[in-house]
Amino acid sequence: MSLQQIYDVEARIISVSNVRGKVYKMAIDAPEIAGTAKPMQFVNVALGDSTDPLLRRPFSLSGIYPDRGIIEITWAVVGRGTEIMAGWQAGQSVKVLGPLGNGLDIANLCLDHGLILVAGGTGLAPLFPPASQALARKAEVNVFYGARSADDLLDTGDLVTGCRLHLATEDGSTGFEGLVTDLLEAHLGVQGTGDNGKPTVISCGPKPMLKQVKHICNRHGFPLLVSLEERMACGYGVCQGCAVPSAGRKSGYYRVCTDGPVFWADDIDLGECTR
Amino acid sequence: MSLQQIYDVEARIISVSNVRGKVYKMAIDAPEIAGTAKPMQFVNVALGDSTDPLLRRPFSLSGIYPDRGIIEITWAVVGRGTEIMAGWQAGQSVKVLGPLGNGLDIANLCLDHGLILVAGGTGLAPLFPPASQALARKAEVNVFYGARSADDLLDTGDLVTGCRLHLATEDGSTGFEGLVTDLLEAHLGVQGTGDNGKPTVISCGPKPMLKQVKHICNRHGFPLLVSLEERMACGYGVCQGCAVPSAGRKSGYYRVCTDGPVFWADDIDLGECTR
Amino acid sequence: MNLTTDLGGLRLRNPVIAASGTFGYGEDYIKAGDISWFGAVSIKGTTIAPRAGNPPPRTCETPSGLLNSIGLENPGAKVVIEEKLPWLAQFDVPIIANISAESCEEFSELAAMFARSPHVSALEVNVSCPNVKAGGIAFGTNPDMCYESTKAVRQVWQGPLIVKLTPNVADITSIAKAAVEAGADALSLINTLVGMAIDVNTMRPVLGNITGGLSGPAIKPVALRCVWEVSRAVQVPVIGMGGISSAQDALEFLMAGATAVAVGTGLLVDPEIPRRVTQGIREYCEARGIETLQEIVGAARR
Amino acid sequence: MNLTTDLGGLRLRNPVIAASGTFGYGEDYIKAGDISWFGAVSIKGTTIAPRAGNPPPRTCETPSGLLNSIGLENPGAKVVIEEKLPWLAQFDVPIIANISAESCEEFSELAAMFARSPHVSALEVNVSCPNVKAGGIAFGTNPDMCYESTKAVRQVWQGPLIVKLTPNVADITSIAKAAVEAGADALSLINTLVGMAIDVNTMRPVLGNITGGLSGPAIKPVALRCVWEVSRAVQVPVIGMGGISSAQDALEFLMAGATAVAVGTGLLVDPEIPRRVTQGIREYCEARGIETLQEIVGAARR
Ligand SMILES: Cc1cc2nc3c(=O)[nH]c(=O)nc-3n(C[C@H](O)[C@H](O)[C@H](O)COP(=O)(O)OP(=O)(O)OC[C@H]3O[C@@H](n4cnc5c(N)ncnc54)[C@H](O)[C@@H]3O)c2cc1C
Ligand SMILES: Cc1cc2nc3c(=O)[nH]c(=O)nc-3n(C[C@H](O)[C@H](O)[C@H](O)COP(=O)(O)OP(=O)(O)OC[C@H]3O[C@@H](n4cnc5c(N)ncnc54)[C@H](O)[C@@H]3O)c2cc1C
Ligand SMILES: Cc1cc2nc3c(=O)[nH]c(=O)nc-3n(C[C@H](O)[C@H](O)[C@H](O)COP(=O)(O)O)c2cc1C
Ligand SMILES: Cc1cc2nc3c(=O)[nH]c(=O)nc-3n(C[C@H](O)[C@H](O)[C@H](O)COP(=O)(O)O)c2cc1C
Ligand code: FES
Ligand code: FES
Repeated sequence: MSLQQIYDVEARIISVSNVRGKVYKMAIDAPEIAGTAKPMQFVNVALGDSTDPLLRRPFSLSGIYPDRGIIEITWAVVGRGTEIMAGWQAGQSVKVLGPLGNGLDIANLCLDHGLILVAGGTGLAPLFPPASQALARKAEVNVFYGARSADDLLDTGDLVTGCRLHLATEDGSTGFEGLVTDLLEAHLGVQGTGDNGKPTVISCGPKPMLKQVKHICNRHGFPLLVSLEERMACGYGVCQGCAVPSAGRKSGYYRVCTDGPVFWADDIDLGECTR
Repeated sequence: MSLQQIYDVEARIISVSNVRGKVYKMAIDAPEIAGTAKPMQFVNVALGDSTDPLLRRPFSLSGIYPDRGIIEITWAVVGRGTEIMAGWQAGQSVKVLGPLGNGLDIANLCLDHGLILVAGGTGLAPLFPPASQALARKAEVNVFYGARSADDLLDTGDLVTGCRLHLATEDGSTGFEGLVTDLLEAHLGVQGTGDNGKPTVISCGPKPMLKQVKHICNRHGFPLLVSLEERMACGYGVCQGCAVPSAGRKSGYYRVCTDGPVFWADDIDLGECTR
Repeated sequence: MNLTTDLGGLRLRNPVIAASGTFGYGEDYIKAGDISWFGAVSIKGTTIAPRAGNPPPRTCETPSGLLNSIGLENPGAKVVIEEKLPWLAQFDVPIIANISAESCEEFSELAAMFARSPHVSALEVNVSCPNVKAGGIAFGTNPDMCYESTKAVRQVWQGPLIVKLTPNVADITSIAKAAVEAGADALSLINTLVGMAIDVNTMRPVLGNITGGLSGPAIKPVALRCVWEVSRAVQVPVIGMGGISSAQDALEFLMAGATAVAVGTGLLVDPEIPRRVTQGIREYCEARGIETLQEIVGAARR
Repeated sequence: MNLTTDLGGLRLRNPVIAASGTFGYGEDYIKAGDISWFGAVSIKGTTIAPRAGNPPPRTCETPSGLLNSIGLENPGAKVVIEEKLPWLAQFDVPIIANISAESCEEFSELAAMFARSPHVSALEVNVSCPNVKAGGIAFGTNPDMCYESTKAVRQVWQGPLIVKLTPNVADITSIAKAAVEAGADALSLINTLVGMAIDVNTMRPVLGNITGGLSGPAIKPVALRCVWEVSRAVQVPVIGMGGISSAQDALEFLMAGATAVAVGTGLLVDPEIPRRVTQGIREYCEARGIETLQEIVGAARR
């Protein structure tokens, strides 16, 4: 017996392309996953038959196309697994487990005062789907996106038109020179915020960035959702490997792979998180 | 300091081709090895960066072309390593250690009464170079070659013209129907052998075939060289993993990778060999 | 072909078990895999009191292996017995309750708690957890302590009693014999090997808990050797585990002397493994005219 | 950058050692690799009488690992001392003589024989070989036996004395302490883990000797943990080994507390490894402004 909600599919790769530098994008023919996935869910990708590397690798869905039965992931090469994936070609088959994680129910979010997305590096990838769903709900979407340099930026052309994009690079090679959180603060300072009219914020990226975003949102009283990464073994909830310390009411740990990856920032203790 | 005789080269693959069925052939640009290798030596081929599979795989040189700096190996897909190799493509680089093993000093062999080569399956591969060297010395070369069926035969077109080829397949799909050793016996029965005029025999193939060849040669008093295979870890003499029981004067074991792979049949105990 | 097997009174439809700690209590597994391919399932190691587990990071990939330092995170026996087991029981797969404790008294109390649940088919006494400070592995490295803890459980539990052993010992047969003497009906082996990893960039141990348990294909040779040694030394059935991810792996364990096998790390990589392993064993046997699993068990020893 | 290191009186130019049993006596290695990249070389385990070794097959690949059951094939101490060492000495790399025996008397006799050779820089007492029936691993699993065998060697050998330990124990620190108490100047760890493999087609163990020693990347996490534990428990330097095949692997061992490292299985796969490891350690240190190896040793413990 099974109460199947997560599919383990042997899927065909439709395309693999090098976005720029070390960043790649892959479209996969996986109708079961595309048909049921929510924004900000992820998949666990098997690397092949060898037992070294052994584990699957988790990647957020940067694109979900239920009509065409296609999902898309976007990744940066950071180690052996992502390197192997960069060598894959259209037509090959790949084992993909998904959709995984809680994902985002955009219908449950208050978007009356707009949505602010704050991303660093590959952290923009999971924000493409919620950006487009929020725009479809006629919300104002501001995207703050930062990276080390222009070479590290994802393809912002994948952001649905209508979003207001604010770019920052640490070396100033594109957009604002500095951290994306500085750009965000500058923007909020100019705009002012008042007592009511608090936009919802969703953020994804490196831990230090998330902490800073949390700090800013706390100050302005904006509700903040963060998407977390943690070393994962199974990705589907059985091993308890992906623990993240809780804050607020629950004591102990949450599992990033099933309780998350999307959390209300107040529910987790970013301070103690590794990475 | 080093007394380098064995080269660990990162070499370019010139071509990989599917001979037939599960049999493949690969030419590699390795001038150091091609320039020094003797017939019936072998190389140890690294499979890649993963540690699973871990060890290199040994393959006899089926072609040695010092002028062009090229070596060639021919293999059958029997497991994971040989499967991986079948997916390799021209232009890729491959780590190859060689030349390994004692090889054959054809100049030291008596070829006055001809040379008989007896091979089974991929066992023909190491016999291409000695066949061509023996013919260059104007010896009469008879090649007895057997396999399960026509699909399992190597490319006998690689045998230098001038050899007399006697084919056997167990299912009769090509040549004599039956074992190559039966064909050999039939041939020797017809030819007769007399007291003098004993050809030298070299054999390579599965253990049961080698045993039968040894039996036949003993009866006719033909000097017999066999090329052995044994599970190898290092292939260059340091681990003592490739032990084969000795017979005759030496007690204990020989190492196939350095004492062999070519042995006088009388020096080794084929009975106790595994495989 | 008959795949049924018997573990000291616990009859299984097929010999593939979900290893403890890689199946949770089934709630999440059931969404990704088909539980009916298991002959039995062993639940996450459970303690009397709830445990939060160790600080992250808790896992680290190694060559063909996985280090984990979960630290027995579990909601405590009461929640497990009242909430988890009744739910899991609906799937009609025998439930093995894996229990962990810091003293013989605790083991006996814990066993008594589970004895009152109608849903437990067997108890698996974990004297081999490398990831908790008190108790855990200590019980499994000393024959006397193994005897005492097994005995403590035996006195309050009448059903099939499995003791799970650690490979981190010089002579696993002496521990196995102690468990059997104290009344174990079957033995599970192996639990993980103690290992660690260091991040050369930060110059710190990777795991929050510093050391962890090594599992996966890397340890298969050690696990097979343990099964080989123990199944010759004792008369009770052995559940073999350690790096199983294919029918061929499982067959190696059965031939070494295991009466059933468990899949741990393999489930993390691929929830479909139990089906593949079970079908593969069947195909292997049918191709060779082997009619019962028992014909294979210990075949390499004959 | 200064790569020199000191192993209880044995000074090494660089910290990378050829592990015993994967370098022979150098004659074959020298044809394929450059011996001058080694800080020292440990010769094949040598016994008083010549040994033919175990029946084949003697090796079997496992996931990221290698099983071997060579069984201490060696020409005996006399031949080694009279023929192998004088030849090997020409390369000016310190020679560590790895010795194996079945009793304390034999250990003492063997040590005395090597003490008379001018070419031995250190003795490595192998109390951890899993592939011989008598002696071997037994000495390494019992603190008292480890003490006695070390003592026996200590009494006849004044030079640097290394004891090589097995991981096949519940508490490696107790064995380590016994060796140090008996006079060991340094410890080598780890030797192989006992393992086995089964061929499902023949239904027989793969190795002629049934069980063998598991080495290679698969055991690296276990080896690192042993180095971590032992280097905290004793004051003498530790030589770390087990699955090292890159500078990163070596750095992990140094940071865990090893003063030098040895490469075994890695040499079988790639004779060039000592150069790669040594150069890689140098690059790592230079990129971080680290000037002596000692700054890294045990860095993960600080
Ligand atoms: C829920 C989730 C969603 C993710 N989505 C994306 C995405 O959309 N695009 C993208 O590029 N990356 C994403 N990641 C990170 C991605 O999974 C890792 O970069 C990848 O697993 C590294 O594999 P590797 O073999 O190349 O690196 P490894 O060689 O395994 O490690 C290289 C480095 O990456 C770190 N790392 C390894 N695994 C993880 C992990 N699971 N989480 C975080 N860091 C890790 C290691 O600590 C190490 O520093 C996501 C991670 C999670 C948990
Ligand atoms: C000196 C020497 C020369 C060789 N020359 C050739 C050649 O020219 N062409 C060719 O096709 N093959 C040759 N072989 C055999 C070849 O090395 C093996 O077929 C190959 O290593 C199998 O690798 P694998 O990963 O595909 O198989 P694995 O998955 O490792 O094993 C598959 C099967 O092959 C057997 N096997 C594995 N390694 C060896 C080995 N070293 N020797 C014998 N059997 C083994 C295993 O027992 C198993 O049954 C030679 C072997 C030796 C020792
Ligand atoms: C993430 C994880 C958690 C585990 N938790 C437990 C546990 O709670 N109780 C237990 O007895 N064994 C536990 N184990 C050990 C496994 O049940 C199994 O004995 C071991 O991992 C070897 O099998 P494998 O290689 O198939 O994983 C755990 C293993 C892993 C990988
Ligand atoms: C083929 C082989 C032979 C070995 N022979 C010996 C030996 O004679 N004496 C010894 O002390 N260790 C011996 N070892 C153990 C190694 O020296 C080393 O301790 C172990 O293999 C772990 O290191 P590695 O993973 O780098 O191989 C041998 C290992 C292998 C693989
Ligand atoms: S990764 Fe296994 S529970 Fe989250
Ligand atoms: S394979 Fe290592 S000595 Fe022959």
